[in-house]
Amino acid sequence: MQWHSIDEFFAMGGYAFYVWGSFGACALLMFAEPFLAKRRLSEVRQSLIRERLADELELQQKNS
Amino acid sequence: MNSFLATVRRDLLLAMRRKSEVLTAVFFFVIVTSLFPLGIGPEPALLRKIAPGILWVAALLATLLGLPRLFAADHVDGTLEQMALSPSPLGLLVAGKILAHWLLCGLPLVLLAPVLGVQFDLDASALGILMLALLLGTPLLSLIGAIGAALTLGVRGGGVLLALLVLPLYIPALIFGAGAVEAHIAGLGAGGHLSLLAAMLALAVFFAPWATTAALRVALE
Amino acid sequence: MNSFLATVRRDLLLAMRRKSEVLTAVFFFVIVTSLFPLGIGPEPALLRKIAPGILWVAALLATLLGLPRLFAADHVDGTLEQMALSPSPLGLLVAGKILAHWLLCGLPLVLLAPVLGVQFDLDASALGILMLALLLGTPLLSLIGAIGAALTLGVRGGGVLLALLVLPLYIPALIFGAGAVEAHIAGLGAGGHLSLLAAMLALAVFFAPWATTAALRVALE
Amino acid sequence: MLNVSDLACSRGERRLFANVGFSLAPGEWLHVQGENGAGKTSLMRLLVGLSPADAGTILWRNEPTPSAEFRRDMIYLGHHAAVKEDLTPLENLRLAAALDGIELDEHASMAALIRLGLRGREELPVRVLSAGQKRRVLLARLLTRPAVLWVLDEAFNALDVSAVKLLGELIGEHLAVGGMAVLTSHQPLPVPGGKALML
Amino acid sequence: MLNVSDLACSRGERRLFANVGFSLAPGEWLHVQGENGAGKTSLMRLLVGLSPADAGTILWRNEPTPSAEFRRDMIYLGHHAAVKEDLTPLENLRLAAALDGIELDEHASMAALIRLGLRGREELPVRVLSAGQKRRVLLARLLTRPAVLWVLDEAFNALDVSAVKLLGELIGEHLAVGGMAVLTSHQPLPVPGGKALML
Amino acid sequence: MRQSIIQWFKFGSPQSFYPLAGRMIPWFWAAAIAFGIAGLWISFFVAPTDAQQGEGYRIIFVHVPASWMSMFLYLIMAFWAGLGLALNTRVSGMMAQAIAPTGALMALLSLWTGALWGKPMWGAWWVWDARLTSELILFFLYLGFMALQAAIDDPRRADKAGAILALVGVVNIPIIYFSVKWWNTLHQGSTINMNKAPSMAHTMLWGMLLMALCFWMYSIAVALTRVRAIILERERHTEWVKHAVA
Ligand code: HEM
Ligand SMILES: Nc1ncnc2c1ncn2[C@@H]1O[C@H](COP(=O)(O)OP(=O)(O)OP(=O)(O)O)[C@@H](O)[C@H]1O
Ligand SMILES: Nc1ncnc2c1ncn2[C@@H]1O[C@H](COP(=O)(O)OP(=O)(O)OP(=O)(O)O)[C@@H](O)[C@H]1O
Ligand SMILES: [Mg+2]
Ligand SMILES: [Mg+2]
Repeated sequence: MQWHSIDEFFAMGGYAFYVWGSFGACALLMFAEPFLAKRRLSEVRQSLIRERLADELELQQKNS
Repeated sequence: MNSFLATVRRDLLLAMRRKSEVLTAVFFFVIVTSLFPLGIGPEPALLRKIAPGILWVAALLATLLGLPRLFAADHVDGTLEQMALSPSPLGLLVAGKILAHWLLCGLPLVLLAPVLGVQFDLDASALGILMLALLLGTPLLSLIGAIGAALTLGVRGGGVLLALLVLPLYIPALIFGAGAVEAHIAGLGAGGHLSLLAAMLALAVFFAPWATTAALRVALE
Repeated sequence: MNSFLATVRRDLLLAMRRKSEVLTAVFFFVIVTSLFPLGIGPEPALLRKIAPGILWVAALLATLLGLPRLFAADHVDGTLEQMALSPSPLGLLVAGKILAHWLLCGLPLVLLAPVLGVQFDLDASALGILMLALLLGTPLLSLIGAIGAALTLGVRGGGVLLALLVLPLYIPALIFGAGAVEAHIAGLGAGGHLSLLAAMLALAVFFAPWATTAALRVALE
Repeated sequence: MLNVSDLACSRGERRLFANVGFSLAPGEWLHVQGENGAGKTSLMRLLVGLSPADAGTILWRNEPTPSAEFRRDMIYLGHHAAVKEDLTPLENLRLAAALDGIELDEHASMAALIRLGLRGREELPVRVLSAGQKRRVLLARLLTRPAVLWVLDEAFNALDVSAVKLLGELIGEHLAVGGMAVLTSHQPLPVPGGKALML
Repeated sequence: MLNVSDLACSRGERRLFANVGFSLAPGEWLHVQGENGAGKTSLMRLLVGLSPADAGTILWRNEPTPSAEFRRDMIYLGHHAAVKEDLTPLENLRLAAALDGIELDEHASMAALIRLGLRGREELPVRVLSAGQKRRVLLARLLTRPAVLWVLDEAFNALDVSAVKLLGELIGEHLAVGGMAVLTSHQPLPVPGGKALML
Repeated sequence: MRQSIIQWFKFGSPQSFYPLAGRMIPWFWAAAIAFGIAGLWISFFVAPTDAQQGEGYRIIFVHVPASWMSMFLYLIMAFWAGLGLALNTRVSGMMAQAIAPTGALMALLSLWTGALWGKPMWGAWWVWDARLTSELILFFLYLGFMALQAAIDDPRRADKAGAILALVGVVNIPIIYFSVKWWNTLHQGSTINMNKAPSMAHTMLWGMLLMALCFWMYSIAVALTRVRAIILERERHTEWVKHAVA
């Protein structure tokens, strides 16, 4: 362990901007991407569920 | 005025429908500016020197590339005929199309230029001048280009003939546009160049839509 | 084989009918190479240094400009359908079209390059290498371009999307092509670059017509 | 209202027609006839002002065309599809109206499309429609753009039997309220009456 | 010779047709009928091999299509003009033949054009021809390209009365010598006999 | 023989792949997180400071995995695309389409972290060196692939066209990989600073490998999530989808 304090850790020996810029961008994008993918999945699911509901309603109206 | 805005909206909608179109004009700009360092070699001092010229030529070519489509699609499918026969004045519709073209092809270049300029190691004040010059220059390119597009409409050999007609007319814009940045870097002040650009733009705003309309009527005959 | 030659003849005839077309590809090349001195300034030493890169980029853009028309006209008027249904193999017809494209867009550039090179103050042996590199490189550009043209056929956003697809693939040709001349000027010998270009060309001659044909069949579906 | 006299037109060295004259009053329509290449399309383009005539005059409400009033009063549908392949029929209709400076609400455009049998296709891009459906999208403009004079060049092409009948009815209704029409077609037209002009 | 069975085709989410089957023997022809958007053009494109079918088989001389033999035996003329606007009718005809690998002399191509009533237009660029004349240039290929199976999509569009009659005669002659044809049209066809397929 | 291959790919039908993917995703997430924690621990707390580059070199722990993945994912994408073209299996095209955005993201991260590394080390955000340029080309190839697919609305056609492009673009991969060998450039070759104490080389290597595994598992997890969405979008009118989404 080469860090003596938390400040020193964040300072990264003067390269804070570059190191945290890199890791930060990775963290940010790799957090956002799965989020977007999941949202896409749930959007399709939602619209499919809505469609099924509409189908059922139509069926009920026909029967009654 | 209503039909002017309707035209702008229509052309933007059409472009959005072809999702990729908007982005790709920008990508072309990026790719072309990146081609030159590849062909010329990576020496930074050399690159910094030719940066304004390259960015301007790339902007010019990016505008040029989209020009043939400015009226062609509407011509082929007969919409242009309908526009010429529409109760709204054709000039207004044409002006709308030109504005839409600038919004799609010109404005993104202005916004993107500083990012690319950084790649070539230009400093902040030079980037500012570059953006200003492009802001005055790209509408000029769209306006002049529209005349060329209308003149070559339906003419055999379209795209290339268009380039032949329009490029010479673009040269003043290129010289003053790139010149503004170079003058600034050389410490001479860019004011003169920029005001010449502005004057040309004012002239073009008046005459280009009129000339374009006339050319379109000829093409439709 | 007969229908291969017939395609070449047909495309040349069509181009001749649009007289301006052949000349204008060349004019575009000339104008673009002349734009740079205008944008960059007239310093001879600087110009000599960037000459190979600029000539190659201009050749590349000139080729690119003609690409959308490679199959588009035949697609719109239904001739391409007829070709796909013709008793002659489509691959042969496609190869014929690519050859015709090179004869119209590539060969003139090769022949013209030394004239423009002289403007940039290149010496005779460098001009020779430049021509040789272009002779190997321009067919490569036509072959790769044909794939892109076929892929974007009838697709929304055509021309610009085409540029996005094709330009990245052109970059190796650009690097080795311009590199050959630069290496020669630097006294390093252009052999390595040229043989890499030749290898890429050989590869493309085999695969590009095949890929183009496949892409065309997809476009027609 | 529409008075045409002494019209002449030549293409290349070929004189297509000369001394063509006719006039239309409200409720009347003209059937321009002639074999392929006789000059029907050329005549229509002269009429609406897309190309200049060699000789002759065209008067609309006693004023020479093309006047702004004429453009407002007239609608021309030609050989071309004049629809944007990337847009849906609904968008096509509304944008065409917007360019003409007309406000068109969703309801009216929907009604026009349904009248033309495009139910269920309102949201597809025109590109994927069949040949006849594309023509129908174009023809829907007859319902959404108020015009006195309809100039229709081979409007019955590519339409199926029921669509031909429908277009006939539309023209009939238009004439009944004092409209006028100039039509070409190689098929017999399902519209009664009408003057004939043989080229 | 031509055996089609169980053909199915869908576009987007719409099933256009399924279980379509028919067969043609020499001298027979098929009239594909259906309203606008029924799927006639789609069927023809499946048939000639331009787009893949969802299901079903197409046999030509008992072999699955598209085979090289089928391509040689078949000619398809669609909605498109498929002529080069910059070339003359004569050049169009000869170049089309050359692409198909057929030698066509001046005499034969001239004869075909004259038969189709294009006398005097052989040397004009197709661009200036009228709509019907363009179609005639395309149809001339029926005379210059020997084929057993003619697949014609709305070939009667834009033709005037005499041209419709002429095309009817051509098809009749073709059938008489053992040819086959698949046709679509919204008008009654001037060809006697024929099977009908309703989509 | 051919029959049995086709049989095998029946398992690759969307219908059976959709639930399978759903079951696999959590495992890949778990693996990604585990490798990620271990990798980050080594990157920041085990690996010692570099003698020449100070702490700045720690960018290597994201830069190299992102660069590797950007190339590797392209190969995988091209593989699936080619498979779809050859055997006409439906899932292949969907896989290719699902991988592309993740690949583009990796290429972007490689460029971004490389630029952030270049500024302190080389004094420039960007130089026109062969490896950097070819990585940029790779990024554009991904974008081209996505743009082409977005521009064609018939999914079957989009798959085929995309596949042809992906296969043509494969030639770029060896160029990126060997660019350092073929040209004398600024960018590091395959062995940097590894000639320190063996233990340090080891910890660095381990850190890089663990982070690469993390990126890899992450890519699979995201691609599978996306492919599930794509399957539903494309098959929304089949019976099984209606049952699957209850
Ligand atoms: C935008 C700029 C950069 C790009 C696009 C880039 C791209 C790449 C690529 C594609 C690789 C993987 C290739 C392979 O493993 O053989 C790689 C690896 C590597 N890069 Fe970069 N790089 C950039 C900047 C830098 C900088 C500034 C440094 C350090 C000063 C650096 C150091 C490394 C190292 C050490 C490796 C690992 C090589 C190995 O061990 O295989 N890169 N880079
Ligand atoms: N440059 C030219 N030289 C000679 N003839 C020409 C020239 N341009 C056009 N034509 C002829 O002019 C006529 C134009 O006809 P137009 O298109 O008006 O015919 P149409 O009556 O609409 O025919 P269709 O029923 O086929 O639509 C054609 O016969 C064409 O051959
Ligand atoms: N993506 C899609 N989604 C839904 N429907 C579609 C899609 N693509 C095409 N269609 C429909 O498929 C049909 C295609 O018809 P086709 O062109 O084969 O008709 P046709 O019988 O030749 O008609 P016409 O007589 O008008 O030429 C049209 O009804 C069209 O609306
Ligand atoms: Mg006509
Ligand atoms: Mg049809």
